Amino acid sequence: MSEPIAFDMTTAVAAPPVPPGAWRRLFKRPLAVIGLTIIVVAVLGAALAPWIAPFDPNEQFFDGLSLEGAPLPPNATYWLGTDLLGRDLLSRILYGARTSLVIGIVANGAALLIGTLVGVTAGYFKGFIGGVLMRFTDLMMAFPALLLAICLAAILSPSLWIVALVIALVNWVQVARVIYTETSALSEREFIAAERTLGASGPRILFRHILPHLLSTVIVWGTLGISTTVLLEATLSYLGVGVQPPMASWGNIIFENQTYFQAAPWLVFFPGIAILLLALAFNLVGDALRDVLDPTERGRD
Amino acid sequence: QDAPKAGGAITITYKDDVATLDPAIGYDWQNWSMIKSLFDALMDYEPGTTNLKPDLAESYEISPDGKVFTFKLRDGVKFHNGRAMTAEDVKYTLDRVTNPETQSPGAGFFGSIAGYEDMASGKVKSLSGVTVPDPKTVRIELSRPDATFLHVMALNFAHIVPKEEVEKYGADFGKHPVGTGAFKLAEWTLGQRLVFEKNADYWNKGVPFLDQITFEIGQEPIVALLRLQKGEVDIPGDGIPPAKFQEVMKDPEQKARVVEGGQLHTGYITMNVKMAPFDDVKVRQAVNMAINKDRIVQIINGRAVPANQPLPPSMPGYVKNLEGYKYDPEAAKKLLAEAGHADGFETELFVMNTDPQPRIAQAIQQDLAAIGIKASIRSLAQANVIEAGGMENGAAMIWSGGMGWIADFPDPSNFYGPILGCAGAVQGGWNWSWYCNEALDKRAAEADAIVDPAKAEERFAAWGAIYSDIMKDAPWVPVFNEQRFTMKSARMVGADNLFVDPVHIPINYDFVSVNDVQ
Amino acid sequence: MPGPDGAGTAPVLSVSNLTVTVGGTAHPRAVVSGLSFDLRRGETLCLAGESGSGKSITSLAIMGLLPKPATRLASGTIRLGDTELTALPERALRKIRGDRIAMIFQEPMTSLNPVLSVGRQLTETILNHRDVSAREAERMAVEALDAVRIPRAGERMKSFPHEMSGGQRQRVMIAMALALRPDVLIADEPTTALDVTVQAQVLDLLRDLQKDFGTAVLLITHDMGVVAEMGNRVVVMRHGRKVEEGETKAFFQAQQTPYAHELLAAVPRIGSGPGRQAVRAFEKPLALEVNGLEVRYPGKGGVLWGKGMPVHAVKGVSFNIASGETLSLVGESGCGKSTTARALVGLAPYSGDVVLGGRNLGGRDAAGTKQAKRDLAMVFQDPYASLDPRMTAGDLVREPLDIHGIGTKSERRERVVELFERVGLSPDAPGRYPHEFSGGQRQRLAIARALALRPKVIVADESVSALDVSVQARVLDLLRTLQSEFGIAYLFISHDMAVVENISDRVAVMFDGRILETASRDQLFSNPRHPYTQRLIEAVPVPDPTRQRERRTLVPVLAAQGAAPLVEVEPGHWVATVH
Amino acid sequence: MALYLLRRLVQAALILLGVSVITFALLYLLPADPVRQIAGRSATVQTVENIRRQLGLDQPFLVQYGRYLLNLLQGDLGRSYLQRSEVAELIVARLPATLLLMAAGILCELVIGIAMGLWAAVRRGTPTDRALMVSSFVGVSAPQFVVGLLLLYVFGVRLGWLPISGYGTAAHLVLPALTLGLLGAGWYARMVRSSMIDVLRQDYIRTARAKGLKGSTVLFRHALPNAILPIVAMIGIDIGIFMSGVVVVESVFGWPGIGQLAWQAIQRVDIPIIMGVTLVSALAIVLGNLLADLIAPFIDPRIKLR
Ligand SMILES: Nc1ncnc2c1ncn2[C@@H]1O[C@H](COP(=O)(O)OP(=O)(O)OP(=O)(O)O)[C@@H](O)[C@H]1O
Ligand SMILES: Nc1ncnc2c1ncn2[C@@H]1O[C@H](COP(=O)(O)OP(=O)(O)OP(=O)(O)O)[C@@H](O)[C@H]1O
Ligand SMILES: [Mg+2]
Ligand SMILES: [Mg+2]
Repeated sequence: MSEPIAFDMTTAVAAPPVPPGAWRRLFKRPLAVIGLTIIVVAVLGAALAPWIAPFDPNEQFFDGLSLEGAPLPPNATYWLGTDLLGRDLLSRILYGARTSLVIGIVANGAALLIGTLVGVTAGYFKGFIGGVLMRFTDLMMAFPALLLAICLAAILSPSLWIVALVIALVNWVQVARVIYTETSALSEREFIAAERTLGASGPRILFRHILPHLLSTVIVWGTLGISTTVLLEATLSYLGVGVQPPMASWGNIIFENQTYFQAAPWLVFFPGIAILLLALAFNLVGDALRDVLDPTERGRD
Repeated sequence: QDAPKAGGAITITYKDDVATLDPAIGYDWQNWSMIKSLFDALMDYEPGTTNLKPDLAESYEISPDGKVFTFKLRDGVKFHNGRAMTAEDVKYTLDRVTNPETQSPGAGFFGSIAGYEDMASGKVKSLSGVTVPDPKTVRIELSRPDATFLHVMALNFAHIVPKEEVEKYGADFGKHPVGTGAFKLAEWTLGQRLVFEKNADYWNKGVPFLDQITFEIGQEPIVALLRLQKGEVDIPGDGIPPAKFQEVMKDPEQKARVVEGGQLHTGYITMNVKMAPFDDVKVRQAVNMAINKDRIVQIINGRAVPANQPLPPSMPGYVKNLEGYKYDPEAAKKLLAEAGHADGFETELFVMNTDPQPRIAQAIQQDLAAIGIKASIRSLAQANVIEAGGMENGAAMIWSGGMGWIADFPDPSNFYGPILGCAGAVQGGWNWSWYCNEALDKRAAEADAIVDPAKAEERFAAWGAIYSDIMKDAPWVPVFNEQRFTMKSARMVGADNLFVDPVHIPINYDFVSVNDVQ
Repeated sequence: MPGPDGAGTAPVLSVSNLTVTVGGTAHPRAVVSGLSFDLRRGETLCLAGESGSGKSITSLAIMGLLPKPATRLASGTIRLGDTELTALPERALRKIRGDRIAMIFQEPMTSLNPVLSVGRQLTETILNHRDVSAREAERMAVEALDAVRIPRAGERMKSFPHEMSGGQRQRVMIAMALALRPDVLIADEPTTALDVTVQAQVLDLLRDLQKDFGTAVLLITHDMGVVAEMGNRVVVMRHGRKVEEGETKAFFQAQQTPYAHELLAAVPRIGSGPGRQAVRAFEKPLALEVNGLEVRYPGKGGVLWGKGMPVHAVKGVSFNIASGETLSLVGESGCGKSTTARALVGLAPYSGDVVLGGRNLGGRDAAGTKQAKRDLAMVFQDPYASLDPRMTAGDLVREPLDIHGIGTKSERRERVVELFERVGLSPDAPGRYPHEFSGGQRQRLAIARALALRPKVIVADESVSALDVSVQARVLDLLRTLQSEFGIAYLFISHDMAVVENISDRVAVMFDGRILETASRDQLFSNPRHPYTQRLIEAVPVPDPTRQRERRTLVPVLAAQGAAPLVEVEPGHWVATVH
Repeated sequence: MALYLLRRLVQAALILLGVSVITFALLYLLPADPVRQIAGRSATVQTVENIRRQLGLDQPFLVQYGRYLLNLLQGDLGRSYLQRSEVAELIVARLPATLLLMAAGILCELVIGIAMGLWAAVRRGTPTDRALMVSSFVGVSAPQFVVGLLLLYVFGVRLGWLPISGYGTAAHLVLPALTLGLLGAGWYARMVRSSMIDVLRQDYIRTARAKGLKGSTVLFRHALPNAILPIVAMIGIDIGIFMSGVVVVESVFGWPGIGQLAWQAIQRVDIPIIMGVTLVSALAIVLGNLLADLIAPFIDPRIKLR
């Protein structure tokens, strides 16, 4: 064979701009910044509640109820109105953020983590491990979560962390199911076969090659999970697991007052908005993150 | 008001399912009055009142020592299956309800009948105290004088059932009730609806007025109210939901259709006298003084009146001029300090988890906090609260709301035995304050031995004194007596007291009628 | 030679001043710049040029299917007859696509919908543009599959893409494009994945189409043989620009630019390869020994009940490769070449023995597995599908080193840079993702990956077929260099006889899951014994337009053969007995 | 294949067994005494003990469970403690309503969710996409009770188009199914959107477009089937959610489903009902998941059942 022909591709194609770090790119997206801001505000609101809340969240003000015992709509004293016991709603929402953030972020995050791990493992390692894991998932799914919650409530003394635990234990199952299905499809793809021929270990394939493809699903479940877990917490509290009155959480404010939503809409509306904003904020950040990490999105301005 | 017209059909809704219509078993508040319309007992109350009157019995006689009751049965009473009722049916009914195999929650009411003990222990299959001298006569012998016995004979559990039908359906009798009542069951679609049809053969001619009653179940009270407003429903069985109460009361048109009445109910806080620091009467008194009952009544939109004693005002024996403990946090604090709890203490307050109970508990919690008592709330399902209350060291304080005492029959004794007497202060009992005062137990027995109807006032006074003395020991904080608010459709007519009948809850089906029939 | 029917008439497709950029508006980089050409009725215009020169992008631009958001049509006009395509709304474009302009895409695996059966994908196009009954459409589809020589076309309608060989998928793509007899056919490397026999038929088919319907064909290929055989005119591209344009005959006789000259010079020709001495199996230790390899794919049936007949893809194949030796596996599309390769690397369950460096892989233990994988690398037939789309090229190439813990971090990085250089990828390539490369560039990426570990045996499945001749030459050189340096043994799967002749020591000819003939390269090419082999060699297109058109013998499909035993006809030359 | 099915069915039976053991054990440990619920507040201690003995609740756990299992194998779910009727009868009476609501609810979710998801994926990054995102989050974050009541108020009371509540005709089904659909659609919408975005940039979509197919054909025939796999898994999950009860929606619309039965039973420790409902819903869930697994290879032929 004669002289190789020159390969001066360098001259042909100018090197693309150095891809800036993922975080920097993230901060360049206005929607992501909005999302991050909301999250920071929520976290700060929860952390600084004792200093910024206008009132004690549990104090039942005499002038917080009308003479007939009706709660007050938003007014100059009680900015977001009062609840059925004459307590300041704004203060309760601020304090309630503490509970709800723990649930929405920690418990939901834990569920997401467990579910993803189980689903990915089961989906990839079919065979025995996969079978056992998925049947265990089926078992957990078939098992009435509410019952578990009630039993725990009655056996243990209720606390926020118990409810977080219960939610994590209950919610991972669904994530696992969905991730499992996607993983089983992914693991039939040719590039996974290629990885195997290279001798890549199972964990490597799982975490380096399959997980990144599941990112969008994980983000969807993670962000939607925030709303559902925060609301689930209220149900569990109602059954006696988790925070007990008068401690506030966004979920239980809604739950306590939902029958009054016509008479006192603010009692449902404001905590509802809080939950919505939190979930949306995480979704904005998640979507942006996914776009930033997704190579095919390069070039989208 | 015009004379009630016969005919027409009404619709009533309930949220919870109807468990059973077996009079020996049904003990829920929605099936309580349904059973009363399907079955009859020897005794009953005059509609809308608490006045006893003979019903299937034409007359009765009480022996001078108060231990033998002889009932003469009415003629022409037929079961829905067409068979005439006889004294044997009465005996069968009483044997059945006291037979442990029936698992009747009301068996205990018949404890004063001679031979009950042998029945309860399963030794015999028939009450020796109940005999049938002839087909029209039932003779019931008691082992001790019991002034409440006529009330007992008016209880659902004493409603007469036909033996052949019970045996035919066995355990499913509750789904196929056959009685002598004004209505008979026409349809029962599980989980959806029950339809009662007028019993044309009813012995009390002219009654009932309605041709048909439909009970729809599984209906949220708020939605039931909406349907009432739309004219689809005549009586929302669960009442006016708290969330809608003010809206209804502010609208004159709707308010006009609300009937208010008393209820044989008391809402109270129990303090477990076996658990420190509630073993100290001063602490209990202090708690009594700490609770702002007016505020609590305000929280539930004024649907109750503040209480100061166990008995509700409409109950005979209620002490009108009892002073009780006035709301006085300062005095309460002082009393606490005297008891050695100047800095207060920590405790738990159990409460059932349906609205508005947790809210009331929070109001109580705040009142307690004002005198230094830090009560943490345990809001649980009814069954769990009951379980905790029945354990000696299970629950320091319980707010009784939702599980509270609604009298089975309008007699003061009904508020004592299981919930304040020594008999209830046992493992698994209902005396959640574990208060046991032997002396009072004795006085209670004495009061109930006054069987002579002429001495009723004396007996009521005795009971009044008993409850006044209990309040000195303050095992409870009586908080309020709930008022009943029944809302009806515009077409429903009948005396107001039929709609807040103290015995038939929510309404007395047999005597109400509608005005839009020809 | 037949001149184009409509030569001299107005062009059906006319591209002028086309510029396509990538990298968004902020940092645009032209991958096609100022390109103009005309395509006339009944004409075949060949678009040639090195890998990555912008051929595929050009064709996508014509279809209005430039990948968004990465690429952008910056300027230029594309006219189909009187219609300006760049300005056309999507609705109108839709009517044109598939009907008046059809396209055959370069990567057949990823270009077919994995969840739809082949039949459905075919009939749908027909139904979309023609007012025919479903049955009629189906008949037309089967006809189209027959036309591209898919055996048992009727049954194959129910197959899913992953159940077909690379060449079969490519033929499905072609069938799809041809089914409606479009005015303009854009074919992006349509025959790269096809063995010469099928290639010849497909090219014939294109020619017929042109004759009968006056279809204009824009043929993108790097195969100068195909250009010589098919093209009326040639456009040579480089770095996104047109460097030369001319009549095919004239082009092959004299090139105007040095680049075109180099391009033609680099074309491997049968008989021109460097003389190589066959390495005899007994002279060097055996790197890989395969004995009685059989592979069956589970048949399709109702998902719930029963089983279809399993596909017996490989029916007892035996061969061996000494270290430092190159064995080429040739044979028509779908004969089981890829399946053999997949079985070797453990991706298809097989029976028989595969012995790698003295260890039987059939019963490998956990520790053996990893070593075996290090020693045996595979380059997949469809590079795009085999690269994780979420990893950068650099990470992809470095990954084998990471997996086996070879070298320090910086050593790995150096190795990666070196590999990129050796396969001829630009220095910015490591930071890019697979979808940002051209077909040929991806293939080089896959090769670099396989080379990273310096394995003892490399199974290369059609690894240079998508490369333009210049890069092909370079890669083949690289493979050879590495072979002499490290004694790597190659199992080289290819349909390109010229390349095979160029690189192999020995050649095995496969047909229908069996080996028909094995011999040293010289023996095989100079003295093919099996009639099938003879026809295979005859069918190779020659990069000389004058010589091409005479030699047109179709290879008939061989009747299915029983398991004929191989007989040694001369030392090292084994042939299946012909019945 | 048949073997796979057989294996999965055996596993399903084991799962049901597991569910029954765990549930039974939890109920056994639950600090609430069903006997006291039966006996009522006037019962004497003796009555309580009598009932306990009759129901065999004084026996050790294993004996109780063994007996339950034995009955179960004979198809006997026992009698409710409080309703005093056959649990099987109670469940069977409510099962049709639950299944109907489940089917309609899932259909609503799918239709609304997939439509929203597709639209958002196609209009990715536009205000439409964002609006759809917000709406799906509103759906997911909204309390069922409020949404149900609002719909009921608007369509039932104000407009009077649909019956306010009840069960029987198709008109009765609309509002509850719609409520569930609106609430659940958010999940589907987000999932569909995210998988569609992945799918829409695949080469085979380019092929489909090159064939000149209509946008909707490309979307529904080529893209959607590739994106639908996780959705199938979600339907399996939804079956679980629907079976274990959509109590709130059921009670708002007076829908005689299993949820209300279960909820009341849980509140009052009616063990036989709780066990029965749990087992029936477990069965549905297990079968639903099995079905999802069986369907997967139809949707993506590359998936093999193992
Ligand atoms: N999405 C993209 N983003 C960035 N660069 C791209 C993208 N797609 C293609 N390119 C670059 O554009 C150039 C032209 O690519 P094209 O696919 O047209 O090459 P080609 O001529 O078809 O080569 P081959 O023969 O290898 O297929 C290549 O350098 C490639 O790396
Ligand atoms: N997963 C599968 N299921 C069923 N049949 C399959 C599957 N994969 C391949 N086949 C069939 O097995 C046969 C051999 O395929 P293989 O991919 O080995 O061919 P090949 O020789 O590599 O052809 P090409 O040169 O076209 O790539 C073909 O007929 C193909 O249709
Ligand atoms: Mg290309
Ligand atoms: Mg192949």
